[in-house]
Amino acid sequence: MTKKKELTEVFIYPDWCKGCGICVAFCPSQVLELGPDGKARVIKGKECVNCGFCEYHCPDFAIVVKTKPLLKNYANHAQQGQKAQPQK
Amino acid sequence: MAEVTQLIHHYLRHNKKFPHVLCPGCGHGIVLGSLVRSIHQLGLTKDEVVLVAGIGCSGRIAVYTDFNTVHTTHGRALTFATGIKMANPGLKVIVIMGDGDALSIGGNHFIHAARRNIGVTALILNNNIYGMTGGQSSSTTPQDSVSMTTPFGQMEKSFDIVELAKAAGAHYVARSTVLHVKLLDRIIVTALERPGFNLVEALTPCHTQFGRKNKFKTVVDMYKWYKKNALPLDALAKLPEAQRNARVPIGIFVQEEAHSLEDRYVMLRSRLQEGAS
Amino acid sequence: MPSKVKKPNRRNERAIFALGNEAVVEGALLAGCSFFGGYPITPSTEIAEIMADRLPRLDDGVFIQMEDEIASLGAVIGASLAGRKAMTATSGPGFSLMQEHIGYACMAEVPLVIVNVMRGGPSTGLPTSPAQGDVQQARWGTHGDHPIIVLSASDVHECLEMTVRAFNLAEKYRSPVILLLDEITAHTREKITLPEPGSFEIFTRIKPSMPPEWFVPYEESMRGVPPMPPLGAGYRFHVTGLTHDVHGYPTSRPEEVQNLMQRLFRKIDQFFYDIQFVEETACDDAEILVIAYGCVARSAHLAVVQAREKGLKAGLIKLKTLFPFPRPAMEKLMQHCRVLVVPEMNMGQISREVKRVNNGRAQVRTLNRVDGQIITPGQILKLLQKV
Amino acid sequence: MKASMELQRFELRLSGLGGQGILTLGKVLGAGLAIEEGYEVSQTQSYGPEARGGASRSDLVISSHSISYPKPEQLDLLVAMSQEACNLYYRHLKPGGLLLVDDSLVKQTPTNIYWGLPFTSLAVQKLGMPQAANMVLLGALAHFLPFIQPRSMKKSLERNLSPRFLEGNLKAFQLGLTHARKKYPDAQEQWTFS
Repeated sequence: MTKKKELTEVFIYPDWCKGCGICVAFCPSQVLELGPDGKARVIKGKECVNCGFCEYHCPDFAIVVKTKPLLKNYANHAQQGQKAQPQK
Repeated sequence: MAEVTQLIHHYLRHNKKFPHVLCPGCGHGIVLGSLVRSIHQLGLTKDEVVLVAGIGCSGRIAVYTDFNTVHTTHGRALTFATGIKMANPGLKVIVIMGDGDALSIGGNHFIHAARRNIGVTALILNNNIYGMTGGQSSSTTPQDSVSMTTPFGQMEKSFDIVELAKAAGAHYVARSTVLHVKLLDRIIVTALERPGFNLVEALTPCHTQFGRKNKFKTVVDMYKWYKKNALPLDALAKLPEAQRNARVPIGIFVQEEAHSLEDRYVMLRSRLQEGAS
Repeated sequence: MPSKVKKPNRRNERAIFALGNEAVVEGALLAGCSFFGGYPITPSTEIAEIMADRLPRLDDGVFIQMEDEIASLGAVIGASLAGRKAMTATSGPGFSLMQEHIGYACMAEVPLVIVNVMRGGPSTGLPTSPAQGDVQQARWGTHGDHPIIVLSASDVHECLEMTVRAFNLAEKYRSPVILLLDEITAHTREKITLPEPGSFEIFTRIKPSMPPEWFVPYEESMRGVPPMPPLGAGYRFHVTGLTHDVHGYPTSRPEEVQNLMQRLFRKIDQFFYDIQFVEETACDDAEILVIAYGCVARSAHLAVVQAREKGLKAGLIKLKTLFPFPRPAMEKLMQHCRVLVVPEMNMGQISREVKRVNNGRAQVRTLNRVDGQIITPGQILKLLQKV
Repeated sequence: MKASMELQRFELRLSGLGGQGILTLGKVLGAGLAIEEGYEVSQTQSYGPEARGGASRSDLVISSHSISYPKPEQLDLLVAMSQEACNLYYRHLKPGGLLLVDDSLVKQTPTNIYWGLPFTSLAVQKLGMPQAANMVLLGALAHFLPFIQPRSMKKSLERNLSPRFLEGNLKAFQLGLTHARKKYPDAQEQWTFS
């Protein structure tokens, strides 16, 4: 598993997120936070070390950590995710 | 990572509404993810997997997965699974139960399934409480902790599922928490690979019904508690003995080989047919 | 010296001298039963014992002794879901324990056969004495509204015959079928002739005949009985005891719940004429009709024969189907009679149904005995003479 | 050789103590009559605690026609292998019904009209097997009952009992048959069939 930054991007399906905060609390790089709508959102995407903790531990299958080569396949999802969850 | 969640999505029922019914932070979803990853890792087809669930929060899990799923009566999931496995040993039968389900109302079936070594993998999601009915004490509610039916603290001792399974003769007994998800994946994979009765206990937090009443401010605090207190067996062995009691050992406790009941049955059948011819 | 006549019949290779319980096993095996899950309890135990010896000798037969009756029926449901014709056998207290799973089998439409050899009750009661106290329990024992098929047998041959029928009905209607025996019927040894395989109907559940993607597990249909695939055959669906929609997923939407419940009833009610088995003796001109089932029907038969000898216009209706109560058949036979006599070894369980169907037309006399002894022909005859 | 005869409803009770093999006897006798001789037979027995010590009994209703009521109402023949059973069931005999006792065990009969043979002591003295008393009795019954052919009963023994004990059982059977023939040569003349 790579630990290099900037090779991954974290996506969240807000519809499925229940805002439990596990991902926020345990992310080693503080990539995520709970937004004003109570759902997780990405704040420091570039800090992601691709440890996968958030994805494995999301009880609602709402987080996807995508490595760059795969990103193209997820363009649509990414757009949707950004619409609902604008990054700052 | 993305391929992981993508594959989980592949195993979910696309015509079911998500998110699932479980509370925010409930560890049951993590176990479900772990189970799906394990099934995928072993290359099992959706058709050969039968997921049998009991009643309670854990019982609601099966319906979301695109396997053969059977949602049974309270506490009796193992009996259904026994019938299914004996009727068709080619199926991979996995039983998901809660702690109240498996050990209180279903305690009898649990010890006998372990004793007869029927080829099913029993996954007990232990959240120390009856979640679905609103937080009453179960047989694994720790002594002195508060629940709706033990407002002054639980007076009874609680079951240690691992010890119980060992005593009942289970040949594979393992425990993890939902925080230690890599370990959970590993022990579920091993359990699914093995013949006979395999027990996996997954400690999963229930903040809504248990944590709130027992000094956990948020569900995250419960995960932090696991992080602090759940220790792999080898790490636990290094601790001074005085400190061990407060910790929860995780890992593989028993791993032995033995013929499963359905295998023995096949042997009996061929013996009888040889005798007849 | 006695008169010398020819032998009644020649030795038949397919004739056996069997207990009622043995005949149940023979019937089940003839019907294609290949799974038995049970727990020993007097007076049904011989069924489990004989199954334990016979099933492992078959290519696919499975016998398993479970830890209690709840587990037994659970395993039977599991086996049936996996595609087997499956059964269990029990008596009073065990039957009580099975009630929850009977409801499950009704709701999830799982075909299976439960043989209940009735003994004296309530509670531990009279383990080795006959009674007929579980009739209404068989009908209404599990909670909630539900349809169910309850059969009964009165002699050893009928034990075989009705077990085959029980399997056929279970498979045809995707329903649990309960066969009520009593201690006397189960523990009487008589000669029966095993029918040649192929000489009688064996029905096996219908499987889906479309590709899996198009399969709707609980689809509405004219027949009301959806096809049933075994687990693992490619038709993945959800089985649950919750009220469910046509796809098998839990639902509490009123119209879906109503549809499900109505279909469950309809699938059995609309095939009434396929399910009701009654046997009539001397009913044509009868003014007094005895309505009996189980071992009591045999006493009643002798009583009716004796009553006829004394010039009484008596007849007998033997019920082999108890539920759905064979109303159409009964109404036809009861048209011209003056008195209905219902002897039973309980405080009046089938007589309720008789009174309901009779609807005040004829006088209904009950004869109840709950002391663990069979109602004798003499008792019935006395009552027949009185009315 | 006796020929098969028409029977209306012949009621027979075998009674004694648990452990005497009464139930096995009932099964072998019933199977012989039903399968080998072709009669209709309804055999019922007392179960439960009674089957494990204490009183034990096996009832047979035998007929050429189908049997409605499976239990005996008035006995044609009572076989008593214990004093207790003899006392208890004698009143169930119909008028003119006959009594057969093991007179090594039943010391007091309620009537002077009875057949008595020492089945148990015969089994002990001649065979050294007290548990074979029931087969000695079966041999005797093959003589007393005019509708039983010894050959059918032997066949029934072969079919229904373990081959390990067959030789001993056949010996016991023959013993009973011989003794019954010797002591009551005209027993069959005493029957009146209704």
